[in-house]
Amino acid sequence: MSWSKAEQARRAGAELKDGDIVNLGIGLPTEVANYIPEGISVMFHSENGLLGMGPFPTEAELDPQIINAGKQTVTYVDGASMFDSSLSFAMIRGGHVDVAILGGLEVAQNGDLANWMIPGKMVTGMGGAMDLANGAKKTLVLQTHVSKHGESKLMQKLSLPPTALKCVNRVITELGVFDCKGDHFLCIELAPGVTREEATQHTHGDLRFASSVN
Amino acid sequence: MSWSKAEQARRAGAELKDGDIVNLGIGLPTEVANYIPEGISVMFHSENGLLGMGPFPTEAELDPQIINAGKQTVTYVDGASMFDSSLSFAMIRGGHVDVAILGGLEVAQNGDLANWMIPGKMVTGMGGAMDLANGAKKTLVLQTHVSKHGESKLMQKLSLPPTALKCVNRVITELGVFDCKGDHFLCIELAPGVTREEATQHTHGDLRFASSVN
Amino acid sequence: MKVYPDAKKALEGLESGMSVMSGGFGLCGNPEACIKALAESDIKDLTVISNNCGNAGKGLASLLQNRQVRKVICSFIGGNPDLAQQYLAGEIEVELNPQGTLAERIRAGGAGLGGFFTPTGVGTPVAEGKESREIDGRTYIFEKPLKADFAMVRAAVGDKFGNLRFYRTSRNFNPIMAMAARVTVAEVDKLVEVGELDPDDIHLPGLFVNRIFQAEHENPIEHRTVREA
Amino acid sequence: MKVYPDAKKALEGLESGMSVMSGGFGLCGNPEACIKALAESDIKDLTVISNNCGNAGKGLASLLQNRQVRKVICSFIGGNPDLAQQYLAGEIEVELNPQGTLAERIRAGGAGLGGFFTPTGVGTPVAEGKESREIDGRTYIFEKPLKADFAMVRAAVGDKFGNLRFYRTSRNFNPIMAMAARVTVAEVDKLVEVGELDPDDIHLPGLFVNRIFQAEHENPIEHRTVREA
Repeated sequence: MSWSKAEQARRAGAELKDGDIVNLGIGLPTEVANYIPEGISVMFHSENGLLGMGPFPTEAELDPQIINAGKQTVTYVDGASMFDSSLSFAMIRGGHVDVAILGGLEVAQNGDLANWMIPGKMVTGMGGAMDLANGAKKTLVLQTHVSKHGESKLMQKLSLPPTALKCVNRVITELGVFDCKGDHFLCIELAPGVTREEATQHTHGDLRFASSVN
Repeated sequence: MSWSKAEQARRAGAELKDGDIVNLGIGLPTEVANYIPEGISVMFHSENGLLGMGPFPTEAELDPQIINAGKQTVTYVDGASMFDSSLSFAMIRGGHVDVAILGGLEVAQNGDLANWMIPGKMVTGMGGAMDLANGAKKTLVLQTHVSKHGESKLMQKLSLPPTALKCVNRVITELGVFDCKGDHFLCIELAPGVTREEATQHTHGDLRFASSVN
Repeated sequence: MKVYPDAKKALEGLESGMSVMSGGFGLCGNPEACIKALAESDIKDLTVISNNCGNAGKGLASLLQNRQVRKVICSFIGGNPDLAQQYLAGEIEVELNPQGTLAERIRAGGAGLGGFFTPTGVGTPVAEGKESREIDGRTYIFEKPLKADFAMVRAAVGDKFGNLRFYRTSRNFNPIMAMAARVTVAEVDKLVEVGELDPDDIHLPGLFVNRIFQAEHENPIEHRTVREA
Repeated sequence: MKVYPDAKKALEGLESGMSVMSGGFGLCGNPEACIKALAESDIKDLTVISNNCGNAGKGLASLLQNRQVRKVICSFIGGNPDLAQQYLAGEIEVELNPQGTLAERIRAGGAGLGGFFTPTGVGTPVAEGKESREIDGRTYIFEKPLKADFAMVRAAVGDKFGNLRFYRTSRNFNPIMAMAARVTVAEVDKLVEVGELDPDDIHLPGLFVNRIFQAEHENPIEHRTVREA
């Protein structure tokens, strides 16, 4: 047993606090918007220049000039604002975004993140990922624990080119929740049915467990 | 004979071209706004955050929240815009202001300008003067040719702390119009009744005369 | 949750020895209610970052009169007898910045930059002790970012999320200072509900504002210049 | 005098080998008329500065298909088969910048700065060959300003002095690019008389715009995502 993508997204949503300014990366992180806990209100920042991103539009609401950083058509909520790219990244770099939830290719136990390129494969560019990973007050990574080839993506040291150093606070995988503690990962929660042994076996870095973890 | 203050201001106004963005310093330069040649339209920039400054308001128009950099109440013209201080100085530093007309204490023949402090006297601060002198595409100085004590203010080298180096293109004094040419001043015009000898006598720097000057 | 009843409550946590940015140019666009609340407090040893530090006894000059200010970082100190007197007597530290450098340092602080190179001040006393560098044939000096513990800003309209809209030349340093402080307090002529401002009409997005309250403003005039009708 | 009849006339002076900034994010807020006019010209060897360089054959991708582009400075090249193909074949030079660094370099170019230190890219391939410096306990890398011969930007409303107002997320890189070019050309959905825009409603003051014209815009959608009503 392990978490589904939806359960991973829901678990990430539980990390958010009322009033947080949140930036969601492309892919699975985008799904977190569907799992904001009851009673919590957050504002979504999209780095193309929108604070207060809402859900996808209905056909009637569709406006080609309201998009998110994934170039999807979106809406905006009450209190939203639009601004230029330099102000948008001033927000990010200046520490005004509370939480960035990003996808990952690899995370190292010291918080280094790789999520923008695989040498030898086609490069897509880093877009806003380096600014976000560096700038957000708290960086969460949502990714799979192991690659398709069965190799761990929670590393002692990165094997891929980094996006940013010592930036990741917490990784949420299908196996559980792992904090980057410098010289080890600390597992603070395991998905139902996942054992300590299983998590350890699939983690390349040093893994310790909080006493609260079964 | 020499130019009055008003004639100096009028002569400075004749330097302006249609469409110019113009910043006027405090004091005599402010008067230039009253001497824009017929058929010429310029936009006045005020570094506190106003492009398109108009004349002083009537009593009915008076608005305490519309001021110029001299903190005088002003109006704005059609096409005016208001903005924050960082954008205002991005305009200045980035070379988007065509002409700055500033007051001067001393100008050197290489274009160095001193207009913000006299050591030993009370310092008022440089305000926007250093940015303006450096950033405007063309810097004109309006000042008296000699001090109250009869000392020349058109110098070989500055004696006062500089505002900016090699920034002044042209100085307009009560005696005439003088370009900063590096190793000399070039007089391109003398006020009516002023002789070459008189100008030379009152100029501390090396002074040459354009052939067109009587 | 960001809405506060008044300046005194909104400034809670501001203590002696802290740094405070205060918006405004001369007496235009000043956070008058915050300044008044500070002047009525026993907070002292402040580092004040503001383009001016009051004028003719008004604005931040009230803090000077109360001897609440240890240091001023500004661009212009003319027309301020309180500051002149304390400065000449060596009772207050004054750091003069070119106005554009002051604005850019504040923006850099808010934008998370480590500093920048500017041509302004090259060859002047401002350049003393600073790194000088030639870049693409022009000389620049290095300037560091400015941040503060608190920023006190003033806007015309604000909503309860903190989105602000400024009026005319009251904008000046207010938006950038709001970006550069640990705690930003905004006082607005009119506080409206979230959603009342169109997203394209917001001058400063609300994520930069931590606390907001409505206040009446005197809008004093420094130089009242008028022409015949 | 700033008003031009169409894109072709407004781009006069843009020649082969020059650098061109082009606003827009993906296909949103692109200067569509200018791009079309360029694509119909025989101008080539361009250095294009844009967050993306077209997508899925649209936008700036038309210039790629015509082989008019020598170099691209951008932050993202995904979803652009024309660029991918020419890049992998070594036929085009691509300089990738973190998006925030790209934006800040452009702003620095427009603001007359010599460069800045940013924490973004430290320890990554982006930092290679760049000065690294520790400032107040944090590591930064030095980035230089970006300027261009021409900027092509698109706005919703513009007046004849060049004052611009953008609509929603079509704003993106447009205002800062308008600041950073020798010649800035703005195409607007609606051209109005000077004085029709309130001074507080102007997103980009007109002194940054050299030429302006009205154009119809297609506003293509890259990813059409909708929900049930």
